Amino acid sequence: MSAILVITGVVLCMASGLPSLATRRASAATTVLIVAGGAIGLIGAVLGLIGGTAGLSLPWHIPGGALAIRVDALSAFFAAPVFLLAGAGGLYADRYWPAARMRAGYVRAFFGLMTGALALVMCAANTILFLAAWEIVAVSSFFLIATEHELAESRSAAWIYVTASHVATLALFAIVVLLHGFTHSWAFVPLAPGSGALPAGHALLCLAFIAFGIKAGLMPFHIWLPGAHAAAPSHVSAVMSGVGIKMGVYGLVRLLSLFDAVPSAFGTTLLLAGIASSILGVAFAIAQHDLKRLLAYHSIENIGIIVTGLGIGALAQTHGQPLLAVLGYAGALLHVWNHGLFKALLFLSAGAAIHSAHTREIDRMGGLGRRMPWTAAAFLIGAVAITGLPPLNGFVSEWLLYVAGFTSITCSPHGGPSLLLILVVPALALTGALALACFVKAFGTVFLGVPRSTAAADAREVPATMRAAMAPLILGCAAIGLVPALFGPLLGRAVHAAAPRLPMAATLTALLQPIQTSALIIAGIAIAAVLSLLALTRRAATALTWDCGYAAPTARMQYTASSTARGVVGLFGWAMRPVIHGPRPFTIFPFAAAFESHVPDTVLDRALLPVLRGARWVLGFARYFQHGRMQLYLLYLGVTLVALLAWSAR
Amino acid sequence: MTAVLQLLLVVLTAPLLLGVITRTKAIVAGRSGPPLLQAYYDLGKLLRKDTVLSSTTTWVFLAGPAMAVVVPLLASLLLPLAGPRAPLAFTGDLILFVYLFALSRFFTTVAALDTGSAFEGMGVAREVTFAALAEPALFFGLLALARISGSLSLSQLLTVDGNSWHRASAALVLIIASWFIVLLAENSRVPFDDPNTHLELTMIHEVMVLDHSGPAFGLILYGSALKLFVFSALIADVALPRTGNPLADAAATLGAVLGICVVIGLVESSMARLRLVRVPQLLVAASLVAGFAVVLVLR
Amino acid sequence: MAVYLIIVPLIGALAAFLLPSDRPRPWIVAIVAMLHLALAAVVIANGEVGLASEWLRFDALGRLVLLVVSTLFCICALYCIGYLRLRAERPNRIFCTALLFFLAMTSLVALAQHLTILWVAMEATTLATAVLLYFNQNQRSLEATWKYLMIGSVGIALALLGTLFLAYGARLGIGEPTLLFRDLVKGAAHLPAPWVRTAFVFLLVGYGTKMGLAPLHTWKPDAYGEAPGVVGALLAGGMTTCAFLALLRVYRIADAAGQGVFARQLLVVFGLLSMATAAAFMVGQRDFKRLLAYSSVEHMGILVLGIGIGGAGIFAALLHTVNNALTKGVLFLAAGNIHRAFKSKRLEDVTGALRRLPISAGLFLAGFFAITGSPPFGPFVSELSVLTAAMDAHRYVVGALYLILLAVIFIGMGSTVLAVVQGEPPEDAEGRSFRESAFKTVPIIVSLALVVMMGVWIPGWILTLLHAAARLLGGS
Amino acid sequence: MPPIADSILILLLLTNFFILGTANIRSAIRGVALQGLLLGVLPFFVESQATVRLVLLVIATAAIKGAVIPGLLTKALRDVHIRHEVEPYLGFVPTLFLCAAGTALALLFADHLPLAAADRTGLFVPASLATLFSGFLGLTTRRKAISQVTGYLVLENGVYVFGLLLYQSMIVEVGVLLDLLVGIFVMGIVLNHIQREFSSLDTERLSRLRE
Repeated sequence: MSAILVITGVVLCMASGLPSLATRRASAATTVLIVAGGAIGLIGAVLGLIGGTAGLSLPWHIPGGALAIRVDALSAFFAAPVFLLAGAGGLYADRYWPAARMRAGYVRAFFGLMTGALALVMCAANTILFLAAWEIVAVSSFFLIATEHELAESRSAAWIYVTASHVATLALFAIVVLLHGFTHSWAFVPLAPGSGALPAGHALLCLAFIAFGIKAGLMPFHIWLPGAHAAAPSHVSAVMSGVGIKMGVYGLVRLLSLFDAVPSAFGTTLLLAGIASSILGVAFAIAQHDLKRLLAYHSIENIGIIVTGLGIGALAQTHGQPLLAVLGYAGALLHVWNHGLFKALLFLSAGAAIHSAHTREIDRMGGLGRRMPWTAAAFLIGAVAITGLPPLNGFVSEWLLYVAGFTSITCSPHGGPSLLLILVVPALALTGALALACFVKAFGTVFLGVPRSTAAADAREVPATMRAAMAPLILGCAAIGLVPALFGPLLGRAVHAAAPRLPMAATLTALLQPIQTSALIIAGIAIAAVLSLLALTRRAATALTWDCGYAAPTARMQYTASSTARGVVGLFGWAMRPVIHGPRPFTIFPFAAAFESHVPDTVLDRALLPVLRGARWVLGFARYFQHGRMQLYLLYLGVTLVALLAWSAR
Repeated sequence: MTAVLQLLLVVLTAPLLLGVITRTKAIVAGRSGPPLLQAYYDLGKLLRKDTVLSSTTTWVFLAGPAMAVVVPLLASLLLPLAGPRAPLAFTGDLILFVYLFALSRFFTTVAALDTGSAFEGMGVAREVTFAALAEPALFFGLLALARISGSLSLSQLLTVDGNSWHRASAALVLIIASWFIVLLAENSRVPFDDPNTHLELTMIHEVMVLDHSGPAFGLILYGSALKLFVFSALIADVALPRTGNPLADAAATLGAVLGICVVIGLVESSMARLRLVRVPQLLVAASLVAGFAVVLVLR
Repeated sequence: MAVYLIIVPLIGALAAFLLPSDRPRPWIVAIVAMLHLALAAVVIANGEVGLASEWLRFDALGRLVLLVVSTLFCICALYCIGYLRLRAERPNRIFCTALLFFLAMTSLVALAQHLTILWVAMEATTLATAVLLYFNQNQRSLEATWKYLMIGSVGIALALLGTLFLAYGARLGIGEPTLLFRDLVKGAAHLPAPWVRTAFVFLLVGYGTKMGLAPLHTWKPDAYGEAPGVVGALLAGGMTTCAFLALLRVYRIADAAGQGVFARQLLVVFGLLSMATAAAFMVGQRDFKRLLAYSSVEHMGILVLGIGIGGAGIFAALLHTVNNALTKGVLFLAAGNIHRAFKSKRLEDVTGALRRLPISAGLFLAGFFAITGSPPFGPFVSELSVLTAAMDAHRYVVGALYLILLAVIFIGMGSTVLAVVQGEPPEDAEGRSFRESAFKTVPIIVSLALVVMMGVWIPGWILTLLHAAARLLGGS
Repeated sequence: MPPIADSILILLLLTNFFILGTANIRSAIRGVALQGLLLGVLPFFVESQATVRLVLLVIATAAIKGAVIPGLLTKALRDVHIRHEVEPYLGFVPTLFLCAAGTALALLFADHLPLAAADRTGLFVPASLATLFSGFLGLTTRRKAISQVTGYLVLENGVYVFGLLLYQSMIVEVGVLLDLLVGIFVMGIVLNHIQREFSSLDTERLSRLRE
């Protein structure tokens, strides 16, 4: 049953763009199709998560291929948010990218294709189908990023994305083929015990780290992510960032589930990479002044948190600490859902703000909260959630990881992996605090204060459908945050599917119960307090901002986002290397001076691109080979002939 | 029962702490100083006044003061102030404890930005940056305590009995030291900040409340008093041995908290505020001290 | 029946030559092409073996190549109608005649069971294509033609010597100097090793030159760069396929004669070398037609690499032969349209093709993703199969190099292709004159549809044909 | 195998040197023509009794290789009235040395190819390889397009020499000859066009297409 529903959802999503391609007037049909597809698929996924595993297989005339899908707890767990976001994004796009706008059909078609294929990736049981769906997602995302390919920025973003993603795909080719070498089957079959120790197993894990790391945007493979998410239309960014990069996580989890135990070096690598990209991701995020780039870097941070959880799980499993492993996997998987929800919410609300203020520059917005209160509220909820604050969902998953970190120090002998796992706690603490700084800055500068540009000044609230698209996401954030115990069993099933050899994780629900209680208390009291204070000051007089007695404050006097970020950027200068233009005024009566600073992506702009340019320069020498003189060409012929004759005469 | 006792203790005695500190400073400076209960008078006056709001603000502006009061109260319910077990104790509550304060920080800073004032923006920038440095210190301390007590609930974590003092006295001293620094930073005391002046450009926390007035401002003052109480109580719990009796424990806690306030007073009167660039260094030092405690207990 | 596959095009060529006016000629070509395709379909459908003679008969390999060439030619012929209407100022008598002659000769290659017939047919295709290359009749195309003619003739001469060596070996081993494919394979065990090895080297270099394996590929960029897109398609999809068939026949003999290991070593080396060379020249390529030429070099490399891996690799290589031919058709024809519309093939002048001619540029982009092995296109399957074969044969280093080179090639090719299709078109008025008429686009779309079919649902009978051909070569 | 055949083959080798050594294109063409005649008469001394096939083959070869093709070339040369210097990239002396080295290599390589009892003493294989090699030299070291064609002819002759070992399958030979004829014909046409377009046969002009 669930399999049929899921595949129906996939087909509906994939086909949803066709009406719009046919005629502009049919865009409503597209919206209906994709929302329906999302709903049906979501039901299917939830059924798959509650009920047992279901499968569906059709023949496929490709060597090794079979149109086989299998909806087990893990697939369902990953597919559910895909369908939810597909529906929400499709609804949002209906007004955000209206049929009258340029390339509307194009955007709708590729959006449907991407979301459908994405769900297919999560459910494919045949590795070649997995590979095909994977690549379809990659290519259609490329087209979506390149929607406005007249802009050089979009072009380069799309180009970097497609290159990185193709490298990942080729690594995935190797993974699939190696798996086939292990199991002599094109399905996801558990490997023989001890495969992790074999050389081929090592190769498999290294390739997995590269392929899935690139796709997930894990540091240092994140190079494609900020540009891509900034250039794509907002609802596309929401899906790409909310669930698209989870493809990599899914692949990683799926692969880990095939091993009985991975070398602890692999777990360590995951842990350290995760920690690095969570801290650096948020640090880079603070330094951005493009709202969507900022959110993109937060995706890197959250992927870091998720991968940290997986690292805990893998390490603990290898070293026989089931409780730790369960906590790690549970935290990671729950954060997959949470990040999907609040990051999509943030991108959609940010998209609405950009839609109304006609800019992505944070420092050109401001005061939108008074003009578009709903959007502001949505962004605020997303911000509280992503910062991991109680009583919303972000807190629950991070709490699980914290508990894992603390458990490792309380109940583990001297030495061992525990020493590494301890790092999780301070890392999460730093990440959380920085994320808070970042979103205080973002929310404050975009939605509070006074408008910094005329466009922001006459911004209007977005249409109802766009707001309606955010509602389910808000509900999700609130639900997981307030009644986490309800989701304990589902999470348990997913964890069991991810690590079949672990004892079934029944402890989760009991563990989450007190969180639920306190979350409800906090929410209740906090809301009551705020409301009563509002009631108290309903008839309060209003005046100018006092500002230490300065009578005529202007928008330009507000504290900018960049200056808010300056402190943290200074602390992380060793990694970020901010670029500062503009002279510093120095005389007593300083001349008019312009000051501008930005932070390039260290890995991409300072390491990778120079290397590539060098390689290209070297390859340039090969051109002398093709010199234009036919005599030389014939000489190559002769030389080849003589050489081969010599070889043959051996 | 203990819950009520605990709440009463916190709610009623919190403002007294401010009085104790000012009185200590006055005595050291050789003045008579304001009465001990001055804070109560101020609060009463502010609550009777009415509010003026900046025309740029939204509801977010008022969420700040509300949170500033709600959060310390909730946090206090996680601490075993009276009796062996806190009202809301559970496995892993220590994380909730820290994140509650993050919650209040989020809303107070956002509220400050709501005014669009340059000063308050500056205060926000500093607040969030320094908090990021203070939080690891808190967590390192908790890690070490978790290792010592073998539990993830503040109620067991903080009731340090004699033999663990015997076992890990050095670590515990380090933790207390580093947490005391965090306390000073979080409650905007000298040497990080100066609670007496609101007009200094080098303000951190205090500058964010410039635009609040009337009851809202009163709530902020009260909230900071509560916060001071909770942090002091946290340290006091580490230091104090426990008798099983709620009343006795409550009394002991109060005594210890007041003692800590005296120490704060002495610190404030003995040193000046640090230059802003030095503040991060001190906080990192606090984190390192706590981290060293972790290393000690892992050894 | 099968003999008509050669006779019909020859008659058509004659007709086209005698016809006085230019206008109807393209139609003759198209009609003959469709007739030829129909014939081929019939021949393949009822598994006809060909003439009574031993010299000309169809085996599975021949059928496969015939199918590929005939389909591709039909597509190109239909495209020609639109193309030659566009180039109405040029006389097309010689061009059309040569086209049909080319078709006849390629069919002969597919049919030939005698190495000399094979050789003569190959030489004939060389001459025919030389004429086709010179269609534009300017200095550049003349230079390209000259280089192609000389290099090709030298190569084919070496192939002839190799053939004679085989014959001599047969005379030593079997008794009479037969060049019949069947006899050679049957008596292969008796052929003296030195002669077989030497012969294989000469034939490899000879037919390798026609295929365009590095470092024998030097004529390719010039020829493909200067020829009309349709000729490029026929060369890259048709002639190279024929040359590959010739090479396969020779490989079969060498394998049967116990020189398989030696042969496969050479093939692997040539394959990787070709891919590497192509990669080196694709990175930063400023001319998108030369880019396609190097892409053709790369895929010839993949073909021989597959054979060199052996086992499942042979099936993969044959599958890739089909995919490569069809995809090259898409790429070259679409590139031809873009070239015509912008009157240039340099990146300096060609940008924003998607804006000016959406269909052709879209097809060009699709062709790019297809040829670099993205689903749902055919090459995805075949390129993955080649990798699988390499890994299953435990040739891990080969597999790794293969993947790395594919990555480099994707980067090199992508930067140029995207620069062509994306962005704003230049502001010159001329070039807007170009219209994407049905004849100029529909054939390409058909070809792309076939490529998709090969990637989504390979018809059963094609699979069986492929398997039969692979078994013929000692593969699986 | 009678010694005459061997001596003819030696003559062939000598013509290679002559063709590579001469500074005048016209005499180079003459050399090619001479080679064609030699190849034409060679079968008489290989085959014991003369059959019709043999005669036909001899006539065809001698006619095409010895008369027609050189005629075509001379005509082409006359049409494109150019100076008759060969203008090599590589000097004559080094070329000759290379040619000698090639011949030696050919002899060496031919040793490891087993021969049928009949041809045991034959110089066929080395002669053919050596001629092939000198053909290559002609192609790679000459500047003028037309002298490259002569180089190509020498190369073809090298192939043909070996072909004579298998004169039984004469149909092959004829096919080959015709093919060659057409090839040269096309080359002649192209030469003509080149002359018209570039008003020179200097291949330096023909190196515009490059990376």
